[in-house]
This record gives sequence, structure tokens and C-alpha cells, in this order.
Amino acid sequence: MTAKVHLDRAHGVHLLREMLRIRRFEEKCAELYQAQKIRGFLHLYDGQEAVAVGVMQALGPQDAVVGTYREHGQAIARGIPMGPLMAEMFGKVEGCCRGRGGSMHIFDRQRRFIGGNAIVGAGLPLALGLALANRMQGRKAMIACFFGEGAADEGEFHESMNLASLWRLPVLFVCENNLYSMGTPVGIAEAETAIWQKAAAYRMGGEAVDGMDPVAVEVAARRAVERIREDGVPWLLECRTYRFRAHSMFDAQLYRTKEEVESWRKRDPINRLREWLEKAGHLHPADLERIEADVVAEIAEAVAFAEAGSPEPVEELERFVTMDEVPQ
Amino acid sequence: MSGVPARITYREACRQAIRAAILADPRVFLMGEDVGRYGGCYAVTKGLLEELGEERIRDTPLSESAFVGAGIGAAMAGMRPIVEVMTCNFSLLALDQIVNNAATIPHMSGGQFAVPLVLRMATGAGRQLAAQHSHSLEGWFAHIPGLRILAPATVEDARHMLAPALADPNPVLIFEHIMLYNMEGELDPAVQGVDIAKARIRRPGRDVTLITYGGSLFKTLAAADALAVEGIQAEVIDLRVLRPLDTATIIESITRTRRVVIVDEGWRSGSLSAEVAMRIVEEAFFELDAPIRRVCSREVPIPYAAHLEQAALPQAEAIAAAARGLVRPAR
Amino acid sequence: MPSLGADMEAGTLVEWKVAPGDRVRRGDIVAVVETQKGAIEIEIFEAGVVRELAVAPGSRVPVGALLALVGTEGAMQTPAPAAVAPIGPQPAVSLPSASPPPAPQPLAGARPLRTTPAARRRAGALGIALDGLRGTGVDGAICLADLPAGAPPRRGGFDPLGMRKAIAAAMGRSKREIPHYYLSQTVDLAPALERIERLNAGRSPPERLLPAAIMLRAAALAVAETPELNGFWGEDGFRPGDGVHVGWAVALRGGGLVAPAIRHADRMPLDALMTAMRDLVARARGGGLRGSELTDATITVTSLGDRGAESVLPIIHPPQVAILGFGRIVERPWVVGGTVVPRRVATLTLAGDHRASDGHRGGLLLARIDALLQRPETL
Amino acid sequence: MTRDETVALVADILSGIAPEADLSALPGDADLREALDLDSMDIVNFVAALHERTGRPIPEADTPKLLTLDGVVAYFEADAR
Repeated sequence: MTAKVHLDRAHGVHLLREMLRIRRFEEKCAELYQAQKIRGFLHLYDGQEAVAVGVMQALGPQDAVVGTYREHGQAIARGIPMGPLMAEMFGKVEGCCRGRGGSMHIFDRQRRFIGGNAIVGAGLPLALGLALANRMQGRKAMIACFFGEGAADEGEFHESMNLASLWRLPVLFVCENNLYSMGTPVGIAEAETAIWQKAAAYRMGGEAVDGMDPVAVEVAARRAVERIREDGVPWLLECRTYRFRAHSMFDAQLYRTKEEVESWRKRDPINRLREWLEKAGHLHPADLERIEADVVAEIAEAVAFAEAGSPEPVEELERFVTMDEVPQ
Repeated sequence: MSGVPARITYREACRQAIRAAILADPRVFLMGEDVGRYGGCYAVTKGLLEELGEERIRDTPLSESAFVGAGIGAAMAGMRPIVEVMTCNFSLLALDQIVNNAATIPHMSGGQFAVPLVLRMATGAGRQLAAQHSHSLEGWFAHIPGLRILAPATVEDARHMLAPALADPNPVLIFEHIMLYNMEGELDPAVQGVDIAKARIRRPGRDVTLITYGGSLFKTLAAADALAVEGIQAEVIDLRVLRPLDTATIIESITRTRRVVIVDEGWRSGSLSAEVAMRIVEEAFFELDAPIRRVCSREVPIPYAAHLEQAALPQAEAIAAAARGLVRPAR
Repeated sequence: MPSLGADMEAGTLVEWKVAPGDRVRRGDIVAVVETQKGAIEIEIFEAGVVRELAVAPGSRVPVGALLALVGTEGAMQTPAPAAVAPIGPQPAVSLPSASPPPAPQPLAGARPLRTTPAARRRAGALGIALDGLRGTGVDGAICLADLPAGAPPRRGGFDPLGMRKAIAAAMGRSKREIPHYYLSQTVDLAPALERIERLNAGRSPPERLLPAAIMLRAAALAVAETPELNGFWGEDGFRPGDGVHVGWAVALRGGGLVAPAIRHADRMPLDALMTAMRDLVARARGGGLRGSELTDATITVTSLGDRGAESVLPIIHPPQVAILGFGRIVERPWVVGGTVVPRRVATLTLAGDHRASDGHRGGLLLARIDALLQRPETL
Repeated sequence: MTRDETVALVADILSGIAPEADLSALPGDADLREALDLDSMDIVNFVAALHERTGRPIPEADTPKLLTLDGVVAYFEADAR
């Protein structure tokens, strides 16, 4: 193991706080969806927090992130403030994309968060181009490209792995394997369910990691990033994880049993880290209460921000269909 | 460069345009299938790899979606890629990237990102390449908000449209008709640039307006020549820009001629010609002194056999007949 | 040469609208004849095939003389259309024609009136009646080339001197022969005008009604109930009309007057009547009247409009037996329920032919028109 | 519309109604009905043509405003603002 993670108290509590921020944010989203404040498709990240939080620890501000449509966790972990995020879901002009994108299309230029892409697999080619531009312009930056295991079914996965390896593009491909593409189990969609092994076919490095363990994910991500930065080659990191909630809000979950969900809930990344921190004496009940209170306050502030937001004037409907200039 | 007009082929004009763009701006590079070692499927990029190197002339694997998407990503990250898709028929393999990413991201991101990408592709029929290499799909792309669609028909446009396309902050698709590559034309060195916004009147006339673009331009001009012999003065408009359409030039012409034939190598149903016709009806209905006529490809997959292929395509005879029927209807 | 008026003796053939071999149907326009009242389109009342045109354009022909011969249908074949030479090299092998052979030409009179948008707009702006124009555009549509360029049509043109002579002849005959009696009655027009204003409030300008329309409507309905005043005086005495065909007096610019008929005006709702009036005025001034329109009227109505005199003592147009006149609408003191109030009123006058009717009948007609105008919602 | 545009439009419309009319010799405040011998039907047609050519709704009550050249110009100038 070349990458070191010093899991001291501060870092452990940081990881826990980040995951809790995501978990509570998603809970609030579910509530607001049912109150019809949020509409459209809403895909929540509960259960997968360790993946986003773990991977983001390995990235620097110069790096960029390409997300999926289940990207609230990725966005929060990347540092996008909750206010514009929530306002985006409220469809308000104060949203990070002026309410144009909604839940599935979070973009934040400042934090190099390049969507929020609701076409499964469509973010992968973008990541190649972002990485190519970095290389051609001499920037020592890399791209973390998140996708689900369902994207590995798509032709774009193959095209992108091949081209990334061929052109030695600095991309960390992060496969969040949560076992289901909507309702289809990975076993009936993939001939090779160990997604990371596909990397070998492209002469690319890769590994699988417990996606329910933020520390394990962080360690693996740091290791991958180090390789990418040193060798300038892509890497495929498969994070085996599970979403606790339905695929989207309107989903009876006929495709899996309650028992299966319960068994994965026992591996809840937040509980695991919390217990570990408590056992190690790093976290006291009062600490947790304070963190929870902070998170609740942060979310309340975000909701208030979104509520107070205004709809984009309809006169601006066609603004940005074409751009007058390239934003710098 | 000499000061006298040079006769060059359309292919050479495309090549000069790419070469000049890459030399002028370090952010510009070309990628696509067989653009380097092979020299381009239609030999447009022959010699460029040797001159400009692998970094700027990039052969890609047969991965339309990946390299078009990579072009979009690179454009978003500060580069000015020229992506060549061998023919527009293959662009369907990258349709997701073009339509779902390139055309949506600027708007969907609330203006945070632009996609200054140029996508070149060959279009059209006439070389007996059969149905999977001969279709004219530019009309489809002209349906998509966020894209600019160009159809250079002359050597001058082939030479000069690329630079403004690269300067456009938006994705620009350039459709080069395969029958034009061998065409020779005069390139006036005094012309240093063209716009990518306006249609052009390629031949003035007072009796009927013939609207066309791309590979059909010269068939339409031939029809206009034939009509002139009969005393019918046809005005020929080369659309040049298929999206956004320069409706003003069309309406201005029709306000004078009051009769119009639209020539489009795309199929008739749900087509660019239908869009042009409807704009005329919307904006110039009361100027019309005759029904709008169209000459389009027959609604078949373009066949291989030469006589069938020609029968499927708009031809000068049919264009002239349509115009004549409007100006001098048989009674 | 048809007689287009009691005072018409001859006409000059201006233009043939048919050629030998053409099929014609009842109602088709076959020729244009210049009369002292201007160019008139000649309808044909038979179906058949034109055999021969007996008169060349420019000839002056007395009423009753032969203009053309029309034979029974089916005797002639439609000539084959001339082939159009193709452009460019001919194919080495002869291919079957891509288009089916041309369908037989529809009968001229059966074809609906087609007009291109541009021609329709220009005709509207110039007040040119499309009815009766010959379309040379695609599918036989009337196109710009079929309209007179620039100025409105004076096809053949009204000959002011000729028209003056015709009016002189007709009016002289009327005053010589017809013992006129005159009646007048001032009518409260407030209810009728308010109805018009209410209707117009929700309408775009081209759909609006003129007060004259509602007056004409009331007059036509009342005339229908007074047959003694609706018809003709001839050698055999009074002959009632076969319907209420109101001649609507239209003053022509630069002098002169025509009163083309609105057939069965009593059966036309207000909007249809307004449309007919608008059309008649346009065509009367544009020279597009049909012959039958000049001979069919069974009674004449003249309205002086908003710049005319307060009342008119009109002269009957022979062989009709009555003429109604509406004076300018004016505001006058009027007694309503014992109180004097300002009121918009107009003076309605009638000139009747005493040979055909008596003043009593005439008075009843005026009273009936007045009554109808007080209940405009029924009009 | 500018004055010139409006005058050109009025001239075009009136050329169909009163072909002999010469607007250049007409004072702007002259009553068109008097000056050009227009009757009620002419005025209705004139207003209808103004409506159709400009697309502007013209309430019947506004007809009196359109009886002089100046009136028409002012009416459509107001429209532009």
C-alpha cells in the first residue's frame, strides 16, 4: 500500500460529518419531494455515501468530477454548497444551474463539477475530453468520473475505457456498483459482474473495494490517484455499494427483498464509521449530537435559501441555448 | 500566396482551412477516424499528420461516441477541437453525445459551460455507396436547439467557414457533400473570411426563387441556367446555414419573386425543406402567388445501382420542371 | 347580345372568355361587353360546348344579335396538352413517364374560385372583385398577373358620357311615364344603431356592419310583405317580382350611379347582407358586375350615407315600381314618453308608381320598416 | 411606424379606394371623406385595410381618429410606443 490514510480523530470525524451531511440532505429531499417542493426524477444517494466521500478525499481543487444522475452525494462531497443545490431542485434561479437542470443535472463550474448526467454512460466520453484538454494544455490535473455498474453495459463504456487507456488519459473511473440498474440485478445484465476486471482487457489498472467503508474507499482512491498522477494512465475503481432507498421516488422495489435491504443496512457506512470512532474514543455522544445539530441547521438554511429563491423569469427561457461567449 | 484567384478543389479548400486553423491557434486540434495516417476517408486531411504531428492530428479508434464526447469534454475544458465523423451516417453512433450533451449542457448548466466544438462530417449520395453511406441527415440535426448547422457548397465556404465555426462558442456541425470534394472552384485571395449566419443569393432572378444548399446547389444552378434559356429568371438561394435559418433572406427574395421551389437532398417528410416551407407560410403567406413546391430525395434508402441512385436524388430536370410549373402553369 | 337593362340598345364586345371547343356551364362567364354602364360580364345560361364565336372583340352589336353558337355537350374532345421539352440529355432508353397522364380538365364553371394569397391581398387592397376574373396561375388560380397592375381595374372603364346618357334616358323615361307619389316618415334609429354598435364592438374592422345594412334588412323584410311595390310595370300592367331582389344604389367615383341587385335580400341575415353590399360596391366600382345583376332588381333602395342630405325624393328606375330612400342619420329632438330627448333619426322616403299601387300601401310599407327598426334584435 | 411609412401605407390603401387621390396635395388635417369623396363603405374598407396591413386592432370608436392623414399618423405613432 503506497497511499497512506492517517485516520486521526479530525479526519475520522470529517468523513463522518460529510456522510451525515449527505444522508440528512437526502432525507430532506425525500420529504420535500413528497411535499411537492421537488419534482421530476429524484434519485437519492443513501447507502452510497462512503463512495463519494472517500473518493473526494483523494482529489484536489484542480481536478474535475463527472457525476451521474444520482449525484447529490458526489456534489455535496465535492463541496458544492447545499443552498444552491437545494434551490436547483426547487427550480429556482438561485440554483446552481438556475433551475434548468434539477436533481439530475448539477453543474458547478467553480468546483469543477461537470454534471449531473442522466444518460447512463454519457459522462465517460466527456471525462476523456476533459482529461485530454488538461494534458494538451499542460495541466497536472485529473478527472474522477463516476458511473454505475449499469453504464458498463453501454457501448460508451467500452469505447471510453479503450480510448482512455490508448491515449493514456488521466481519468479515475469510479464505478459505483450498487447491484441494480434500476431494477435489473447486475447478474442478469453483465457477463462479468466483477466490473473492475474489465480494466485488464484495456491494459488498465483497476481494483474493487468495499464501497460501504469510507476509509477503504479513500485508501483505494488515493492509491489510484497516485498511480494516475505518476504514470498518467487511467484507473478503474469499482466500489461495491448499495442504495438503501428505491431507484427513484416512484419505485415499489419489487426486484429486491426487504431482507436483502436490511442485511445491507447492517453495513451502513455511517454506522460503521461512527461505531469505529466511538470504540477508538474519537467520538463522544455530545460530539455526534453537535454534528447532527450542525447538519440539521445547514440543511434548514439551505431549504430556507431555496424557499426564498425566485423563479427564473420566463423571458430568459431561451438564454444560454446558444452562448454569446465561452465562460472563462 | 498569389493575388490572383486560385482554382482549387473543395477538398483542398477543406484541407487548407483545417491546416490554417491548427497553425493559428494552439487550442485547435483535429481528431477522427483515419484522419492521420490514412489521410482522411475522403482524403481531406492528407499530409496533415506529417506536417502537424500526432498531438494535433489524432487518429481515433472506431468509437464515434467516445471521440465525439471527448471532443465535447475538451471543448468544455478550453480546447477548440475539430472532430471529423467519417460520414453523417456514422454520426448516429454519436447522436447521444451530440444531442444529449453538446446541445444541452450550456443551457442545462445555466450558462456555466460552453461547448465550442466543430464537428465535420460528409453527407449525401452520388457515389454508389448505398444506403448506409449516402444519407443526408443534416436536416435532423437542424432540429436541435443549441447547434449551428453549416452546409458549405462552394470552395470559398469550404475554405472560410471553419474559422468562424471555431470562433463560435457553440457546437457547430459542418456537412460536406461527398460530390463536392472533387469540384474545382475559384478561391479569391481577396476574400479572407465569410459569415456563418446568412444565406446567399447565388444567382439573382425575378420569376421564382429556388432555395437549396450543399450538394444540390449546382444542380439547382444548372436548372436555373436551363430556365433562363426559356426566359424564366430563377433566383437561387444557397442557405449555407441550416440552423439557425436565415429566414430574412428567404422572405426578402420571395417578396420579389412570389414563387418558390425548395430543393433538399434530404427526404421530404419532416424535413428541412418542410421547415423552410413552413417559415415561408408563416412569414410570407400573403406574398405567395403560387403554391410552394419541393424537390427532395425519393423516400427510399439510397440504393446502390447507379440508375436507381440517380432516380432517387433531386435532379436539375425535376428542379426546372417544378419551377416552370409555377411560372408557366400548363392550362 | 343580351339586354342588360331596359335602356340598353347595343353593346361592344370587349373580350371573349371562352374559345371554340370550350365546355361551358350555366353561370359561366363567357364574354365581357362594354355598355354605357361600363364593362359587364356576360353569363351563359346553357350548358354545352362553344361551337363558334360570331363576333370579334371591338365590334358593337345590337341587343338580340348573335354572339356565339353553343352546341350540346360531349361533341368535342379535349385537345391533348402540348408536351414539354425536357432539359439536358435525354435518357438513352425511353422511361415510362413518372407522372400520370393529365386528368381531364374540370369543367370551367365547376371549378371553385382559387386565388393565390398575394393576389387575394392585392385585390382586397385595391377593391378588385375576384369573382369573374380568369385564373392563369397554378391549378387555375387567380394570381397577380391576372389582376390589373397598380391602379384598380377599370376594365373597359366606365364611360362617363355613356353612363350619363343612360341615366338621362332612364330617368327621363321615368319622369315622363311614371306618375310618382311620394311619402316620407322620420324613423327613430337609436335602437337599430345601438344594436349595430354592440355587434361591432367585438368585431375586427373587416367584419363590422354599417347602419345601411340593418336599414336594408328592414326594408327587404318589409318589401316581402308588400308585393304590390315589388316588381315591374310592363305593357300588360304590373308583374310581381319572383323574389325580393333589392337594387342597391351605388354612387360611382367621378359621377354616375348603378343599382345592382342583391338577390333574395329578404332571406339574407345581417352579416350576409353586409358582405353582399360590400362585394357589390367593390365590383360596381371595379367594373366587375354581372349582367343579371343589372336586370334583376325588383325594387331599389338608396341610402345617402353620412355626408348626404337629410332626405331624398327618389326617382323610380323603370320598369320597377318603387324606390326607397334613407336620408342622413341626424340627431334631432325627439319625444319619448312625453319628454323631449336628443335622438338619432333618419328620414325614410318612398316613391311609388301610382299605376301599380296607392299611397296607402306605400304608407304601410314605411310603417312596417319603422316598426322593424324599433325591434332590431329581430333583424 | 414612422410618418413616411404610415403615409405610404395610407396612399397604397387609398389608391385602391380612390385611385385618383393625390395625397401629396392633401393637407394633413383635411377630412379624407370630404377631400376624397369617401362614403361610409369606403371608410369601413379603409379601416379594415389599415387593420389587415398593420395587424393592429382598431376599435370602432377609434374610426373618427382615422379620418385625417395626421390622425392616422398619430394613431400608428402611438402604436409604436
